[in-house]
Amino acid sequence: MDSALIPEGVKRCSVGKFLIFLGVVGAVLLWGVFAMLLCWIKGLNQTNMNDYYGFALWIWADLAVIALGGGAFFTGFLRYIIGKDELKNIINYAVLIGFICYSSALLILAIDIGQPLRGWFIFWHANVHSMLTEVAFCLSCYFGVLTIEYLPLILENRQLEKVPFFHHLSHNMHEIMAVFAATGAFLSFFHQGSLGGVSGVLFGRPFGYREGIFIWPWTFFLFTWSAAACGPCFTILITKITEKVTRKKLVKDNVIELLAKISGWMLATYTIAKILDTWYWASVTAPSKGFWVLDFYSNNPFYGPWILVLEIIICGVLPALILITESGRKSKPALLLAVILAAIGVSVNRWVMVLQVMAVPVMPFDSWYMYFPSWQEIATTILPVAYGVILIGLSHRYLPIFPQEKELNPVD
Amino acid sequence: MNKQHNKAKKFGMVIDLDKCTGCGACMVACMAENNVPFKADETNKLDSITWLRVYKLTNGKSFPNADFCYLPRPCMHCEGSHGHSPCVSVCPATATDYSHETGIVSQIYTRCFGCRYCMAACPYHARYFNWWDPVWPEGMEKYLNPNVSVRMRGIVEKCSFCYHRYQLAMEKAYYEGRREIEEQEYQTACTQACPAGAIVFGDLDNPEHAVHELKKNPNAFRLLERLGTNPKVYYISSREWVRQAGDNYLRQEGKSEKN
Amino acid sequence: MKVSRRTFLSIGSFIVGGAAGTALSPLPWKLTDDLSIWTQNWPWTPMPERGEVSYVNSVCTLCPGGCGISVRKVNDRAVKIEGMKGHPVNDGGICILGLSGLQLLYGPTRIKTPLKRVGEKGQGKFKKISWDEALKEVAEKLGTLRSEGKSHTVACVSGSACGTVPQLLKRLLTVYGSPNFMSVPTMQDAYAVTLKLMHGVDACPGFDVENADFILSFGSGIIEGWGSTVRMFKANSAWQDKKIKVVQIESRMSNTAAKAAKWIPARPGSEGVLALGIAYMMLRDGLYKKEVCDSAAGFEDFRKTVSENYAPENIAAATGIEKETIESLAKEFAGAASPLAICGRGQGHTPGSQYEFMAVHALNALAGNINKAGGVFTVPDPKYIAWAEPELDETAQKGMSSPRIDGAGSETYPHAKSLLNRLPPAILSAQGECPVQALLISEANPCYTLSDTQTVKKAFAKIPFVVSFSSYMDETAQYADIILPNHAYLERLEDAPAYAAGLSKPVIGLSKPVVTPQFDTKHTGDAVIALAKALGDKVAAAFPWESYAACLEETLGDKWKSLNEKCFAVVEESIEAPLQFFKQECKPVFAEGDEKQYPFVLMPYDSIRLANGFIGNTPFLTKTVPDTVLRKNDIFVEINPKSAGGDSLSLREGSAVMLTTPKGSAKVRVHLSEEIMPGVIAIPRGLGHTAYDKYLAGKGINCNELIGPAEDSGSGFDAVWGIRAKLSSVSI
Amino acid sequence: MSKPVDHKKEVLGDGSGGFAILFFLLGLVASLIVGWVVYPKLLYSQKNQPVDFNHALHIDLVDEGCESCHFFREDGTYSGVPKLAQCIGCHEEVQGETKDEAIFVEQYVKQGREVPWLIYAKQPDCVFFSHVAHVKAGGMDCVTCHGHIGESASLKVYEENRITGYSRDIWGKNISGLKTNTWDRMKMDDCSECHEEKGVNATSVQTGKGACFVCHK
Repeated sequence: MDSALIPEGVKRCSVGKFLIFLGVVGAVLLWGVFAMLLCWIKGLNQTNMNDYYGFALWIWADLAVIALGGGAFFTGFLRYIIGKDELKNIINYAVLIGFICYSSALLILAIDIGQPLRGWFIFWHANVHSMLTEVAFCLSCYFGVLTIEYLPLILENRQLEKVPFFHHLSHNMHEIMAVFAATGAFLSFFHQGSLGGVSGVLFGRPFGYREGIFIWPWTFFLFTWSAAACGPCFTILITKITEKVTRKKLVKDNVIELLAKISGWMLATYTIAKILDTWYWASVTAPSKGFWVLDFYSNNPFYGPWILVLEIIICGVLPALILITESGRKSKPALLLAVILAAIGVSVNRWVMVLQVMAVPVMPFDSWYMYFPSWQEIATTILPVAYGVILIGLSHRYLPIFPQEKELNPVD
Repeated sequence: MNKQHNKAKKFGMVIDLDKCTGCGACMVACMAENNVPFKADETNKLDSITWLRVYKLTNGKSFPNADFCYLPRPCMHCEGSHGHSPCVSVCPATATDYSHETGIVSQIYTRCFGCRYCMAACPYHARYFNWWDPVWPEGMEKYLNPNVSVRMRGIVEKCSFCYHRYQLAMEKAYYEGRREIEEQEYQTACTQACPAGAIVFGDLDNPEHAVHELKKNPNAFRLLERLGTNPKVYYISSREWVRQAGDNYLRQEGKSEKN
Repeated sequence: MKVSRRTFLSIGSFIVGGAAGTALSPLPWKLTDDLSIWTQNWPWTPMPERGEVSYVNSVCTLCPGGCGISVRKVNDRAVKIEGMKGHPVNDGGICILGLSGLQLLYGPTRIKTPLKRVGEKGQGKFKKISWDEALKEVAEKLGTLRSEGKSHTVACVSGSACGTVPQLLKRLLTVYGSPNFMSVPTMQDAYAVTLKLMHGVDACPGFDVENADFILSFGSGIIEGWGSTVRMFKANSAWQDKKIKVVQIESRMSNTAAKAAKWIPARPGSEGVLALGIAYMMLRDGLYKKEVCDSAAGFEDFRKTVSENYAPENIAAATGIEKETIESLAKEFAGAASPLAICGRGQGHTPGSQYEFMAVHALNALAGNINKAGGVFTVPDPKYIAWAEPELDETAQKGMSSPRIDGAGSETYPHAKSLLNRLPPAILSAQGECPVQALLISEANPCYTLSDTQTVKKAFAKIPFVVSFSSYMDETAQYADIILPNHAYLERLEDAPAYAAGLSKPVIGLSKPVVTPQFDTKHTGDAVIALAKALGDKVAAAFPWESYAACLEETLGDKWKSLNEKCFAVVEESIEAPLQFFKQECKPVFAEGDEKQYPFVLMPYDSIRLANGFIGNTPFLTKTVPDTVLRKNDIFVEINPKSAGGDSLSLREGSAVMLTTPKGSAKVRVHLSEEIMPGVIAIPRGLGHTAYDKYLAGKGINCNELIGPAEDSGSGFDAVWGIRAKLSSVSI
Repeated sequence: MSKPVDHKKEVLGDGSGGFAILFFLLGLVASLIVGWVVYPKLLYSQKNQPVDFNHALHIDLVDEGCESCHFFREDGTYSGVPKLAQCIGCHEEVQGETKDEAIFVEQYVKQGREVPWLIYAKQPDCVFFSHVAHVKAGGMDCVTCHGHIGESASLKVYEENRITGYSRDIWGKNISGLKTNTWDRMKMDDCSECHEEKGVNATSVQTGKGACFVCHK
């Protein structure tokens, strides 16, 4: 029925099957939309957020997807600026994942702020001193870049491509993609960094506060670094999942391994930097404010300091070691484990640097409170996941996302 | 250019914790003056708006050596360094600001779009988010004070040192051909109400104001001074453990830094 | 195919053109701006009207403290209550309840029109009726009872006995023919009996706290609302400045105890014993004012009794206080120039045992500080209400000669003027017809404030005709048959004599209307006059005034003008008070219940953030209640961690437990606290309302339901201060 | 169906381009009309004042100009639109023969009802505008912000923004938001323009301009 839209030379599941898939994920999406509307109409009292968890699940999801979407800018950077040509076989997917992640981030932000209709104040009445202003500008601009990067992919649809205007547009955009990739990399450096700066500049919150270089706290660089390291891991992870779901090999191993190797070294260096940062913070910054490092964790009744072990050792050192060793990269289960851990690691880092910064008591007579998100928060957090799955489904079905698919899966 | 400027002032508070009885009159005076809303259930203190909150500090000892002390916590109106208080510089929409004229950290409710970054920045939990629409039982909205805007849901609010009272005092001064006001012309609602006379308010830089001397009391301290927030609310306590409880200290610092 | 493609392109171009044109028009930009402005002015977020500001001075009547208030108005709305500067009682200060008074004035608990009961008693179902109907119905009922010769079965409960409105009610009862005028007892009544017995005078106590230089407080909540709240707060601050020592004797560390220079956690209920223990030391070491005491009547008897029974070793077990502590207390107390011993637990809303009051007063007597600066003054009862003696007809004379239902003034209870606590048992124990056929209630909420509230409610349900004058839908109003709502306190003109607040120089205040009445209410004074006129004849003749306002103006006479201007007049009257030591026949009051079955002693405590009398807590006050006291609807019982880990119990912070006393049980949560004596547990007064609104009703439990009355053998007052209790685990 | 490719070329190559441009222009013009003409009409509702008022007539009869009726109270606050009490002195009985005068006296003065005037210059609730600071301390005249309303013989129609509830005078008559006179608009930008120029309390740490609390509450 929709065969005219499907790229030539590849095989897709039946329309019925695809519609069932869309229906199931669409139902989840609608559930999320319902929760979103509740939050917009009734206000944020629909959540379990409070004055001690003003930054909660959503902002965590926001920072996490932005970090995980970092694969787009870094892969683009490697492909177009450094000239790792093999990566052209995965760049499309990296861009799509990035697009999904960034549009989700913007959507979550639109739900998370108390006055969505005033959201544009951040641009119109911008305070240049605020890290969040920097985030907003770079994030929006980079989303624009991602849209521009994603657009030619859409235009490559078999039917759209027939329109000469679109065909030429798509072709010309491909030609100048390096410019956009460079812009994207530049913007990403700043917004990933300024997201790190969000907690790093809070000198009233010794848990998050970091000293730094010029106006940037160290978390500025650590966030960019970790996004560059873990974003591609997430791209690999999603590629692997897509291959599993479609029961097809979509990207050749050498491409994956190259990306994994680069990520591995990024992750390794990042982890070293993170350890140094943690050490300096624990031994110099925090004590100067009167805190022994375990003070920050001791009152947490749930996970205590174990979260530090999880983030740095299990989800930092371990995946880095797997990815920088050739045998680790070549072993499929090890690679999968490594990219999963890396994705978890960067998410845990964002959790710590967002929720905990606000929840750790600073006044000696204040307390740690626990928080569990309401169903509305969970639903609205799952909403972008459902939306991402649908967009991937549609894109995979109708767009030539994987250039190697035809070669790897010859149709009889 | 400068002729239109009013003299720079630095309003601040000195709260005598030896006198404070923890009665909560300051909290209610503040709520009544500033149109702070209330819900049917306000027992969840994590979403209960109290611009001025009275904390109960305990010395951690067991009966009969236990002791406690109340500590009223308004907004500290941190000066940080050169007015860069923790919250002011982080607001992306310039909804909160620090004025060198008064030293007051302002919050403009109609500008705020509710990102809550300032709340994350404030270590004193002095900022409150309006999770709910403010609702008064029918008829009760009659007591609302027109000098203070009622806050809509979805934005952050906090203690303003009753800034509207400064505005009104200045209006009177202008009417009478003055550009300056006397100490008594501008007092916050909590200061005025405190039945124990524990709160003193004025210009910290003005030697004629009581707070100028009081803040030099050897028993005076500020909350979390070590963070560099440079708050403008001072506390006085003759009890050492109370003064110690105002900041964080490492064990080896021997709790002797402030006596 | 051809057409559809063209259509597609055309529509596409149209849309693109439209988008471009829209972007070039003000529409999207102005709309974006306007939508954000809409969020800044949401129609459902109230926007108070601006206007001209004015101030009205008045007197707060939410408690007997007599503070001057200055109410800020914008146009005709009252927007803020502040303390009146220069007022002799509070000089600009104001308490937490007074500050939130506008929530009472404009609050949802106001009764807006006269009401007539339609449901069962206590159910709170009423219908609106007119004032004419309501007054007529009450007058007819009273008229019928009177004509049936049952005038003495009509009773009246008033929040206070002081002031023109209570006196008008009393006058109505008198000319109608009933002796049963009752007021809600407080520590002032126990003090009045003490002064009567030890000085032979009808007087109120006046504590010269401003000039005292050593304060020995037997559980008085100096900064919890005892006496005139703001005045005590100011005194406390002045003591801090002057380094004057306060010693607080109390088994739980109240705010007062925490602020005091010394906290002595004595066993609960042993305060009187400890006072006499200190007296023992003073007598033994000759530390008392011999020139005052030696000549006083009964002194030798007193000395003998104390010397025989109150040596430190005799009382150590009862009080839990060591000899050295008692000795040094006695030395410090006697050594001070103007020491002052005070009692009356917490806010002093309950009378307490005569034994304790007299023991504490004896300390003041021994220190020679009666009617001395810094001591206790005997302040004569107010005399400004001097109406002509009413003429009683035969029915009235007959009615007035019948015995009082509560037994006050009888041989058994010669000293008490009224014993409200004895009313419920009198009703419930009567055979046949209810001894109270009609009850008038003004400014009182006995169905909440009296001990063993369930029994009180049962008694009230038995009274055939209850008339409430309450401005608010409180628990007692719910038991009324007719409600004649009074103007709220900021709507009415009334005298506010502050005699019951321990002021050394009492103040007569004039409470002035700040706003016009918001609803269809009527001043109780006017309602009483209207009822009297409707009853006719000599009853009507005793009320010659055309309105309450006229009555008040006439009553205040030459004071009227200055009161109207200043809102207060300071009374400088004193009374001779010869000292006599009354032989201690009174007994301490013990906590009810078997020690084995009930291992704990449960004590209610007063908190300044919880109004626990006739006035229900305001939403603002409830908002300030800490989450270690109330969480959602659960109340917390304070318990020392040492007691919490008993054999069968292993209580943690927040555990749910069943709190059981001989009077009842309730589910509560645990708050572990080092600020309470092991073996003692405590819950606050002022919660557990069933009436009022959603901001108050259903929150926590009313401790009065768990506590039974304990009649004092000396006075007949309810002197209960606690009850034995047990905690048992429950599943949540 | 035999030559679909040719069809495509034909359609795209010839007629379609012209159609596309035509419809593009149609869309452009239509939306411009909607945005510039229809939208403002829909956005503002028109309300007449309850009673007309002749400023020009009154200004000749009073001694102290605008402040005769729009005066300062002793606490420095500004009384704004006069209350009935100020009018009663002269208008206890009907003066003159206009219909509005009759309505004013009969429906308002005699019944003791305040006139629900619609206030053109009403600032939103979040604004603390101090008249005394501008007029007494700043020495400004009324015209700068209010224009020549004092010389008008009749009150103009009050236009209310249906979304915001604001008077149209805040945004200004011109829907584009452009102005020529100081009194054409009363938005925050207009206040800050003058404040910046004069350097009024430029004490904000964030902006270096006037601090927020100078004009907001």
